[in-house]
Amino acid sequence: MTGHLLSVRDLRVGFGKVPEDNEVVHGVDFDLTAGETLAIVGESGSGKSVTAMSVNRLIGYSGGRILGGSMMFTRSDGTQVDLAALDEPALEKIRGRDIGMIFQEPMTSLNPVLTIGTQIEESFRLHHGMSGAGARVAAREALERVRIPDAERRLANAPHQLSGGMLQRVMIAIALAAQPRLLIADEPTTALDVTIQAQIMGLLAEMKRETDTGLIFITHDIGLVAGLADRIMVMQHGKVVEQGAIDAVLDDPQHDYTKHLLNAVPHFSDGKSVRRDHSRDGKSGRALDVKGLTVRFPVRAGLLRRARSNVHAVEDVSFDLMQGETLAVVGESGSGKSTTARAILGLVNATRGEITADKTGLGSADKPVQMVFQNPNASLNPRLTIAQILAEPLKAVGRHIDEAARARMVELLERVELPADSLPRYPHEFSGGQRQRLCIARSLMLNPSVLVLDEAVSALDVSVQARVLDLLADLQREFGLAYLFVSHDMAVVERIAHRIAVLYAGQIVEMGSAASVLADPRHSYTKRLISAVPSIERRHMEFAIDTRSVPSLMRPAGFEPDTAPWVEHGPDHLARAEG
Amino acid sequence: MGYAIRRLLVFPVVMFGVSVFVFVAVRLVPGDAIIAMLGTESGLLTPDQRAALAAYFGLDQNWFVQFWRWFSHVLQGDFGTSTTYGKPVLEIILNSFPLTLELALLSMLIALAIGLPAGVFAATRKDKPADLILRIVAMIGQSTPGFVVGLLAIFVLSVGFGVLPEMGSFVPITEDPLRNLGQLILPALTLGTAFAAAVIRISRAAMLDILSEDYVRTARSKGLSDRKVIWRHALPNALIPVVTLSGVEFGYLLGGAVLIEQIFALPGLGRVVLDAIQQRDYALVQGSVLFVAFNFMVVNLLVDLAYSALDPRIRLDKG
Amino acid sequence: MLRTIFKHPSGRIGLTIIGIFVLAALLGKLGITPHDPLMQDRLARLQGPSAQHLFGTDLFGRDVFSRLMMGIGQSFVVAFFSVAAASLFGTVLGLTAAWFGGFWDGTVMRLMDVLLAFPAILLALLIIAIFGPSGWTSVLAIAIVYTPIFTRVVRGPALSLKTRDFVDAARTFGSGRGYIMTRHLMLNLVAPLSVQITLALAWALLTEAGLSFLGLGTQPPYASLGLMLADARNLMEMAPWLLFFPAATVMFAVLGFNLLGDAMRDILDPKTRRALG
Amino acid sequence: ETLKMAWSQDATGLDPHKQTAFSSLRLLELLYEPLVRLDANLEVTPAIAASWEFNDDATQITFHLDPDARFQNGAAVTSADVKASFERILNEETGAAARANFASITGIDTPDAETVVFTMDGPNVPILSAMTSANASVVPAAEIEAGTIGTEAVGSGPFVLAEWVPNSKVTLTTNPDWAGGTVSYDGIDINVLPDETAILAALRSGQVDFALLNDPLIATLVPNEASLTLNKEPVLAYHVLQLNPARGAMAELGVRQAISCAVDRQEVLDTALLGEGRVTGPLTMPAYRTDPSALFCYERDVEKAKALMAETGYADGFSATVMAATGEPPTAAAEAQVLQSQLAEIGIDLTIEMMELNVYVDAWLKGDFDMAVALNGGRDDPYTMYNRYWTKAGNLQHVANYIDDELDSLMLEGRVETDLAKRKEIFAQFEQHLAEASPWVWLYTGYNYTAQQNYISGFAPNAMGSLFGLTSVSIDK
Ligand SMILES: Nc1ncnc2c1ncn2[C@@H]1O[C@H](COP(=O)(O)OP(=O)(O)OP(=O)(O)O)[C@@H](O)[C@H]1O
Ligand SMILES: Nc1ncnc2c1ncn2[C@@H]1O[C@H](COP(=O)(O)OP(=O)(O)OP(=O)(O)O)[C@@H](O)[C@H]1O
Ligand SMILES: [Mg+2]
Ligand SMILES: [Mg+2]
Repeated sequence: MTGHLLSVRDLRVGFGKVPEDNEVVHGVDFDLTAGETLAIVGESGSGKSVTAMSVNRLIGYSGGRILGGSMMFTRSDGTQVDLAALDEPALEKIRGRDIGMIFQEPMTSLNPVLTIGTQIEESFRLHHGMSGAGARVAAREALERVRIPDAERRLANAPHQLSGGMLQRVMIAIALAAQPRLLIADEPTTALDVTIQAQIMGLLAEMKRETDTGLIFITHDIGLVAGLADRIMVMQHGKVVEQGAIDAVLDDPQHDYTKHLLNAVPHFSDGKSVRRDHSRDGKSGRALDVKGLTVRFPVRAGLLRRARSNVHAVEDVSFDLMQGETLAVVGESGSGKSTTARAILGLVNATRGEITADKTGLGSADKPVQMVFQNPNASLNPRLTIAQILAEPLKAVGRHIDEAARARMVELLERVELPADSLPRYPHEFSGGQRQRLCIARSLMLNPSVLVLDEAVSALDVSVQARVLDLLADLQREFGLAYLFVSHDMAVVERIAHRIAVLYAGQIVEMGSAASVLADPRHSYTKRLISAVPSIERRHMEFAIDTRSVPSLMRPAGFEPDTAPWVEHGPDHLARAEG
Repeated sequence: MGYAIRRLLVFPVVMFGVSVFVFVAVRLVPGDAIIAMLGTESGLLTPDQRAALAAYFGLDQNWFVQFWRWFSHVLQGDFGTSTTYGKPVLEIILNSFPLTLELALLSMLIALAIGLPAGVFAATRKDKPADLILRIVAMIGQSTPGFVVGLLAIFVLSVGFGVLPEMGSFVPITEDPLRNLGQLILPALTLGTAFAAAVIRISRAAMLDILSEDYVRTARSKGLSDRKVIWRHALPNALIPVVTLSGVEFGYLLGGAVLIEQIFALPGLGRVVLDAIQQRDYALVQGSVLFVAFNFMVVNLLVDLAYSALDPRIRLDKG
Repeated sequence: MLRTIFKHPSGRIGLTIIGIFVLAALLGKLGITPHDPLMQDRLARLQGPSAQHLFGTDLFGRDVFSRLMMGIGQSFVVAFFSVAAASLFGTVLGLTAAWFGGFWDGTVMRLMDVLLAFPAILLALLIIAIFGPSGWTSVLAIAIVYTPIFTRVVRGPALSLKTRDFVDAARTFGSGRGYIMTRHLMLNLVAPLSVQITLALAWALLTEAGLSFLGLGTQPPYASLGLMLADARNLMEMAPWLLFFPAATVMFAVLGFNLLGDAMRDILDPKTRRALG
Repeated sequence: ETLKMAWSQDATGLDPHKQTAFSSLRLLELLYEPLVRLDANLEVTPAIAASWEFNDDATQITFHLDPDARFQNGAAVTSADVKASFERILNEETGAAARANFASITGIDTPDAETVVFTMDGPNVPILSAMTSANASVVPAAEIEAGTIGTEAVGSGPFVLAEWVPNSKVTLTTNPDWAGGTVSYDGIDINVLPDETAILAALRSGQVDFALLNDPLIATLVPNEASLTLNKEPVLAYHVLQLNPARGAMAELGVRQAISCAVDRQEVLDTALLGEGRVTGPLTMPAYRTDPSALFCYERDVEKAKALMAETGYADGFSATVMAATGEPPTAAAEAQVLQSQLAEIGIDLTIEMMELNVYVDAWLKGDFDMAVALNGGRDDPYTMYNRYWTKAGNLQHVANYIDDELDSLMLEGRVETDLAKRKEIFAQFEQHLAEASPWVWLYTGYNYTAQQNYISGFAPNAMGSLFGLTSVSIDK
């Protein structure tokens, strides 16, 4: 027999009453040795999660059934078992102890009503026979190991009191508590920020070095794979289309789908591939001017619910935007990106600041600024037809839905590459990418001059994302639109932005042309942000574990912060001075 | 804590609303206390006699004066005197409340003791025969009017078996727990089973939802046994909707289960108010409605607090 | 919609039951019954079920089956109208409270608190005592009792709908609030509302029965399910069929609405819809 | 040894002068005593007064009190107490129910502690029967002084109120000092069971020794039980369909008579009360009762009714509403429905309005109805029973809304006549005339029901419904 930790052969999995008729994984083979990391990549729905959950047989609880194949697993005592054939009691002994698992959504993967401590202790009780104080101490040590500050206090917290990044670290602590020999991580960082993602990856890498755990790592982020994996397995439609050593596959993909995947996925290249189709030469007019925008949310507390303090969500933000130009606003979660965008649209009231939009330009004077939201599902009313949805902006400005209006709808639908017969249909009849294009079409109904796009492509599948980005660039050229593009994905930003503004704790800390900022970040925060971005070029990265927490934005009422002065670093490149 | 206090601050507003509401409503009902007392004989009263009685019943002033007279006393903790029974309103209410409270508690206990395990059991056997049978039973239980069940129970017991729970006068539990239980068990069962049916359905549904949650999957991936997953991880979450339901139901029960009290001849709060309305005993109606409303609000508050104890996600301060 | 419900197992049973009852109610309302439900026949008093009188006859020799058809009609009318009124008022109040917030929200919700804190059966009792018992007073009473429940059912989701992206989107175009409230909020409240409505119908049916049972609902000689139960009470031993058939009818009708409500919940709830495939 | 008793309605107050509800009177009769009371045959018998006599022209009545009579606080019942009690009744500020019956009293003298003399403004024989009412009970003068009547119950009756838990139970203990005799057991525990089916159930399971039943439908089930005995006693109260001659078509004598002819009294009785009662004319007291078949249209005659309708111009009938009180009597709804169906035959379209009792009484007192199904109380004397309705000065004339000279003068004649045979004649004439004028359609009288376990014996029922007969009961388990 081989020295493989896990050896999967011809795994077939189906769902439903007659699983044979609904097979979603069609004969998967792979091997994993101890201490090795196998990355499984592939587009959404290709069967990655199903494969992973079949290994520890959790698939049975979501209605799936293993239809065939074997999964030979080597236990710590050297014996081999076929996971596919084990009964439930035997599986309970293997789960956790031998095979640990980390899931994609840290927010929902921990029991909301039990404390963190209880949930970690449970593993120690179960697998190490500990109890009482012993388990508690072990739990604290486990938390410390995943670098959660103030571990003692955190043990008593409920999950909702922790941030997503911390929760994912707790999940890792739980999985590691039993010292499993195989760890399955199903998109452990997809829901998280780049900087936090880097922390999690660092933890996993450290763990791999220390123990001899085999790791199955599922993702659709090729950049991440490059940084972490030893081997890669590409899945499509429930089949393995290609697998091999990481360098071999990335540098010399054989299968068409792998090639497509590597092309489609935006990967970050330190500003080498920014757009160069616009320059601030003074020819184009100014589409939007924001001066000293400040947004504060009162925090009410006490019996009388008086505002004792404010969240300084956006602090003295100024920028301008030319016609035909894309300004990307980047920053980690909570840095105030969305609030800025919403303030410009008047969806939140600005505490201070001036927002001037160009009403004379090419757009109509009605509503020169329009917005596209992050989640296309949420921003289309599911109960209205596409025709009604597209008519809405017109109705709002008091126009009648006449032939001309209808013609414009059809034209715009065509422009965003949707079939013209979409009009009487409902949003749920469209895919995510199509819906986002609908949103874009809707935002163009009033001929705006500025589009604010708040994470407009983040919810989309990578290949779909690429198409929407292309569409946006085309539309920009065609209509001379100005984009305020809010995103936390540096790879996407690199592809669409002309200029970049980096937000940190509500303030712009660096701003300038995309090429300059991405290639030569000057502010320490920008640097940190960029170094955390995985990329295909950055193989076997040393992910640093940085547990600095985001500064709190809560300030006592009446507090006015100082702003550091700007320092010029190039023709179009400013950064805040740092003490 | 701050939340509880803020909620308490709303109490006076709502209580004042209830006061005004009940005060006006009860006076809009045709017929007054004089008619209730003297019946057709009140037609024989001379005007002077009538005026004397009106003064006696406090009906001689306009509504505003009457209201103020009553409400200012209520503020001092004096709910007035029942014109029917000549006793302080509060005394009558506090006399009948233990029964109502006990009945409510007992039927809740029965409902939860039957409903929760059955609901959880059904959820774990989803779509298997046991689940189907439980669901059908629960559906039927929830669809049968309680008073019909009560009538049949009395009939079957007395005709078929010649036994019957002791009816009419009520023995407090402090006096004779066994007799007390004997009196209450049948009505409590009648109320409890219908309620149990609701608990079965809600806990089953909640359990099913929760069993498909990510954190249950996490618990399983830890290697916890099925039993532990269900009782330690899923149940506490499934309790949340059950607590809501029980709170609402308990709140209603504290107002007295009029029909059941009527059928089983229990002198509970429901009948006190019903009779008070029939007797046009304004002070008693007003007092008991205020009392019931107060209880309802307290129970609601407690449920919300229990809620946040059960579910740390719920940040009461948001309300 | 009907077809979707029909595919759901309990929806199918529920819909069938309700269908049969609605048919019976319609026939009863149109006067197409085996016998005249009001026709007294002194020679046929208190007869048990027979071929002539399927469900027997009552104290007045009236045909119980025909009276049940009439009673179903009456009970359903009361249930439908009261729930319709309650859901209408509840929706308007809940929607405006959620939308305008602040003082109006506070006022509406406190008012609803008052109604909720008021013992329900007493509230109904007082209303009926004031306006005199009749089917329409029952409608009013039940509607007032249920309005706060609907208000809450609407306000909660409306509050969260208010912050949904498509509402924000509409605001960025400058859509008016009337438009947003009807188009974006109302339309999306249809699902929770229709579930609540079916369940409330079941409740209203029981409440109507309870009120008539206390002699506070429909007036004789017309029949409603609760009134038939009330009349049967003292004759329970002499003529058990008088109690049995109306009780079974109430049970089945309520069961029908409950099943339907369950099915609607399954169908309209995105969570279970996903599970149903 | 206590008697376990059940009834469906609780008393609603303790002031004997102000309570008129049957449920209250039933209790008060056990606690308080009037000067005289009616026995099982409705003969006036001694209570607090051992004897009495009228003067010759019946303008004065003298009572000699029983020297043994004691209040439950130990004090003797004196003429001063009697005087204070009647003064309280006559005082308008009391709002006493029976004041109207005693309005003719002009003086109360107490020559000694055991003699009371009432002087009336004219001859008044019926006043004696009015004195038998619990509403004319004698209460201690001291309690009147203290203002505690209604909150405490200090009477001279056979039982002492030990505890009253509203809506739940009344506990009575036997009064050892009662002058009227001895009671063979220690007291009565009365439970309030609002649902009469529950009372029956309680009787069956042996929880209750003795029970008061209101609903004939329940009462008829009692004889089916071997261990139970049903006592039924014809009562003076009468079921009646009151027409309101001030309203629409009812103003026409012909219409009223047509209604009377169209009603089949026996059928209403057979259906609504399962035959438990007997058809009656206006006079329900045994001493004055006549054969009802001799009265106008007591044999149903639809043809005649139709003819009468046609004569008065109502050949096509008319519509009207009939009101009835929910549960009071329990058969009211059923009666209304049978009447509705019978009157439909002559084209009268009746709408039934069921009302809560006090709403009904309110409308009734205002005379605000077309027709009303009623159960009106009876008295042992026709004048006391009917003067309120059928005399021109009657204080409920506005409820009856019909009066003619003949009715008025017959009533006044009957009032002063002391000779029984002559009185009977006068009132027979009155009855004939009343039935013919048909302002109301008298239907029938029912029974008072009490049910008891077979081991209970000696209960003497009374046509007024009094439970005073409980004093002679013995329990032999
Ligand atoms: N519980 C389930 N019931 C029915 N079908 C399922 C279930 N879970 C997954 N599937 C189907 O199995 C297929 C593979 O799903 P899987 O979750 O493995 O995809 P994935 O590669 O993990 O995608 P993603 O990147 O979106 O997570 C999909 O077609 C999905 O619809
Ligand atoms: N309505 C509000 N009331 C109070 N605080 C708010 C409100 N909206 C946003 N905030 C706070 O303002 C800060 C900035 O939030 P914002 O949504 O703009 O961040 P973001 O950069 O868009 O983050 P993400 O990447 O997670 O979308 C956060 O701390 C947030 O908690
Ligand atoms: Mg997946
Ligand atoms: Mg955001």
